[in-house]
Amino acid sequence: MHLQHFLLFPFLLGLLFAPEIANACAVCFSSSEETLEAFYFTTIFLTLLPVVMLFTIGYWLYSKHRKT
Amino acid sequence: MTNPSSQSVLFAASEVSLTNRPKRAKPPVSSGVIGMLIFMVTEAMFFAGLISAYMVIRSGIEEWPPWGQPRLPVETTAFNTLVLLLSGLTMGFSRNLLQKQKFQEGRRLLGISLLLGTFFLVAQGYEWVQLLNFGMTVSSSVYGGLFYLIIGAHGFHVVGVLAVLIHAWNRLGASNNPITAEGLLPLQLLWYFVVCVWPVLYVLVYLT
Amino acid sequence: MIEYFILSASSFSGDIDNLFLVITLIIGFWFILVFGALVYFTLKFRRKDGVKAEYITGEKHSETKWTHYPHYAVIAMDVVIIAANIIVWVNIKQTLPPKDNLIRVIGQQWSWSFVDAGPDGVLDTADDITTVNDLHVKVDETYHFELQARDVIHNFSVPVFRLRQDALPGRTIKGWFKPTNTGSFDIQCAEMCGYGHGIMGGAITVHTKESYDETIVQIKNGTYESHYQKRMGTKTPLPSNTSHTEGHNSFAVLLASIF
Amino acid sequence: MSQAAAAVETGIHAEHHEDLNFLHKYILPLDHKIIAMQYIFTGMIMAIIGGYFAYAFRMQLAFPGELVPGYGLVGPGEYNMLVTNHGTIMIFWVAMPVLIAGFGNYLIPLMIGCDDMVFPRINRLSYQIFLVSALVLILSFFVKGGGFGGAWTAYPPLSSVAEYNLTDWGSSLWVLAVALEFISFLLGGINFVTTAMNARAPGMKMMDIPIAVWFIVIAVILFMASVGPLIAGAVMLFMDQRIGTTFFLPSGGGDPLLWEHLFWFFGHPEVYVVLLPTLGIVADIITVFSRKKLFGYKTVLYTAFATGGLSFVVWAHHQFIAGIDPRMANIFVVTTVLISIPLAEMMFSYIATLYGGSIELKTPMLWALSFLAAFLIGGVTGIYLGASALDVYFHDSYFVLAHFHYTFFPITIIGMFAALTFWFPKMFGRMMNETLGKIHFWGTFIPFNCIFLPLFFLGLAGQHRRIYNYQHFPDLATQELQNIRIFATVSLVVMLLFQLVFVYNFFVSMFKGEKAPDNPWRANTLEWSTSSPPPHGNFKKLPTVYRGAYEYSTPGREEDFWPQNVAPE
Repeated sequence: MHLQHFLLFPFLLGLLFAPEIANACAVCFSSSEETLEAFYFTTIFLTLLPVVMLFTIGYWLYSKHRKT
Repeated sequence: MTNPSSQSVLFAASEVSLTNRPKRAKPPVSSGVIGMLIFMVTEAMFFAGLISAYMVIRSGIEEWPPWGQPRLPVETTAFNTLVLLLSGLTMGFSRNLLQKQKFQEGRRLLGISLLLGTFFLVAQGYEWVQLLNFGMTVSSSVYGGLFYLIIGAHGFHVVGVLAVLIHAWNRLGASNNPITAEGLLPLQLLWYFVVCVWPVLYVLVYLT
Repeated sequence: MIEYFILSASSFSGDIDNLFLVITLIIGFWFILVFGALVYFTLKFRRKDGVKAEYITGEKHSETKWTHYPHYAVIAMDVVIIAANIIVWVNIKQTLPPKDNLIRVIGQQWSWSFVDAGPDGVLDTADDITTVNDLHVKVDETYHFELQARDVIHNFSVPVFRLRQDALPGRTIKGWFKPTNTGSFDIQCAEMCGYGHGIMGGAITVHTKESYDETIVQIKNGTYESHYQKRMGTKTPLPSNTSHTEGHNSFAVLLASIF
Repeated sequence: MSQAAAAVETGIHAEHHEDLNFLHKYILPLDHKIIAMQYIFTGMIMAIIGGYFAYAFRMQLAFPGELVPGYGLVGPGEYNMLVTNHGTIMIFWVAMPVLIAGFGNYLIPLMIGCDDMVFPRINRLSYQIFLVSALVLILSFFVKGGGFGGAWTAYPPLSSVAEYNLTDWGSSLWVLAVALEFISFLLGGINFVTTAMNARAPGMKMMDIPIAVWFIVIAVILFMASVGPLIAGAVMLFMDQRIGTTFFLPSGGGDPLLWEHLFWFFGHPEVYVVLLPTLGIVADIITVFSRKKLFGYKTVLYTAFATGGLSFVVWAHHQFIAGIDPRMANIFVVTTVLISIPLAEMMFSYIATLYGGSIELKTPMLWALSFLAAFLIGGVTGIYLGASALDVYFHDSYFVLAHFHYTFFPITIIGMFAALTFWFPKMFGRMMNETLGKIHFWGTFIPFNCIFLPLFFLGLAGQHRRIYNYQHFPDLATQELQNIRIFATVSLVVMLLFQLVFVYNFFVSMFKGEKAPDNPWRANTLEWSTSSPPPHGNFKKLPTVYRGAYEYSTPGREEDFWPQNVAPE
């Protein structure tokens, strides 16, 4: 797994920020900057929320089970 | 390997009296709580979906609230928010008392928090009536639609949880087969959820 | 590999075909390996009387390597695929080469409208040329398009260009293409858009400079014959059922007659 | 649900193992096995409807404009309605109820050794809501304007505005049916998770749970965590349709992209929701019939966790060309391609399980192996579509269609047949006919490949989906491509005809088959330790578990299996 993180990370960084124009982008040009940000935010929010919740509950149950 | 109990074709007909019920160790977390937790994940995602919808639609509109639409009553709802939070608090105290076997006091405190919840509901309903009088309806603008959708979804949860809790409140005092503190916990969890979601919605819909 | 099935006629279609080839080689290797192992094990380890199966837990280190080494190999191949893909993707969707011409593509239920900005390169001026279901472009020139939809979501799709892009109502989406082969090709709507989704076609004709000018003159003086109609006429298409109006023999009627 | 939750804590549900009349036994049951049968039979009836729809529109594609025998004329609107509802039915009313609700209900209590689900009343309610949702969906075909025809993804504004979709009530009932169906599975899902957590037989540790139970539980958790946004979206869509809001209508300030986000946030995990149960069932079947311990139990389990976790972060790959930010698409390419890693490792484990085994090719094993083979094709072609640049060409083409049929057909149909043939003796106390089972297997598997392999080539040739007649696209209206379409359709008809063999085998075996012993396959898991079929309450004496579920061919033992509940000497 370490190898893979090591290789992918620069990739991600480079691709996220390097290209100046994103042309086939519905949310970039014909609507406001705020819409773009809202889409970014909600995407990240919806993506991470269940993972965080399930991990928390899973860890809590696991620790409860270990105690008994 | 023969099987005496399978007389019926479709499903076994013989009924076995389970005198030897499972002697399992008591699970560390009760089934009700686990079930409620997983249900609350779904509920949280439901509200996350509504919040996302609100943010995306909101970001696409320059003037908020749109022209000709009333502003929302921030102050009265702030008071209402406090009432709801208080009811969450009394709910917590009532659980403490119930766990210490003080059923009468616990039941009374639970009743108080239910009254506070009902007050919240009635106040919200009054606010809706006023907003409707000002001409803000579901279809008057996407602003009205979002308001009634999100606040209505929360109100719907409040109604549902209140109804179940009132039933449980009755059962607490019942002479036969009364509900226990452990049995009440999942319902209380759902109430905490409803209480905790409200400030988020309040900040989102009323303040920003 | 795609080019054996359909012409490759734009500047980036070759990239997509090559990407397809790269991925095919990589996953073809895995597919043959894994499928071969599946078939071989199934045939080799058939049940024989008196022979007991081996007891392998798959949890010792000497055994887990049999899944771990392929696993690392998969990761390495994945990195290759991701890298190759992103190079092509950035070229197609994230960069915008300088334009020679500008067009506007509008999808509506159930036809395409095309507005060519004309010589001045500005839309909504007097020299715009508007056509319906017929797009005329010049070969080897870069076209920028502004994609719009009037009512529902459509998808502007030109298979020979390897180009597909959703058109969203209320928004304008920019993109580009550069035709490299002359000829007349299909335009499709590749997103479900309602009752007439199946008839929402069009024709894109890639011209040489001369025939383009000729066509524009024809469009302007009204003697123009739609290439889309012509294409539909010359090919011997499948038997049609558009002449029938909707369902006098429909499902609901059929079932209603049963009950 | 909360009342029943409270009831369990107070011990109310202890008294339900009595003699019951027909109504309470089969119509309003609390027994998880009967509820499972209800789900499975309802799912199979819906599968017949879905298959009938597929037959109708495939015939239209092969012979456009001609009357389809047994259906009539397929017009453009009806074609849309058929493809839309074929997709909806097959995913929501066949794959979900049969694999998760049906086999989940049947297997979880039996495999973990308890007498019933933790919340039997919720379980019953869940099926009842499911039945209502199925009826609402069927009703939507018969209202004015016909059934909904805006594709199973239901992108607005097409799905939200009656003037655009021309099926006013059809689309509303469709949304309503889908939402009801979700609520039904929510209730069922609560049961599955709590039962597996809290009702395991004494001695059964986490790592002794059969993979099938684990995977169904993981699938349910995925479902529960992803369905919320879509329920929110469905409510909004319904409001748009019926009370005039404009959440998804750009002219009213709404945003059609929003629905795509909410829908695909659920839509992609949904793929893994239906995939995981079948993978679990297949794991159990291949270990039994190769008499081998599952290769790397923990590895398989962890890869399932990884798949589940990753499935939340790949959903935007359905929208690569839908107008999301192309820079964001790159991130989703990475996550999408990464999800191949745990699945590949799981596949390696399954195939390694076969190594050194003593493989008996009984019908369930044939289904399980064919699942692995077919799903392999579906899996590797998914890599193409995870690559955004290729999605530019393949989006909404027959390549996509062939790909997801190569995943969903093995998952749903092959997985269903594998599970049915494997657990049939336990369910009905009779054995199925082996010869007929094999005829049915080959008569399904070969035509299945003949249907969908050619569609990959149609996709490569640029054919796009949901078109009732390709005459408007001259590049696609050639005789060569038409021959491929005809070939696929003929294969479909052949496959559907072979299903009659199954129906015959199923019902004849159910009533007249050879009596099944308790443990006909000599398997280890707990459900085989009780009688066939199990009585109400499942076990006469509650089992105690001493070991994991996959102790086959353990060295130093006479027999090549070692049931979980047999005490060590």
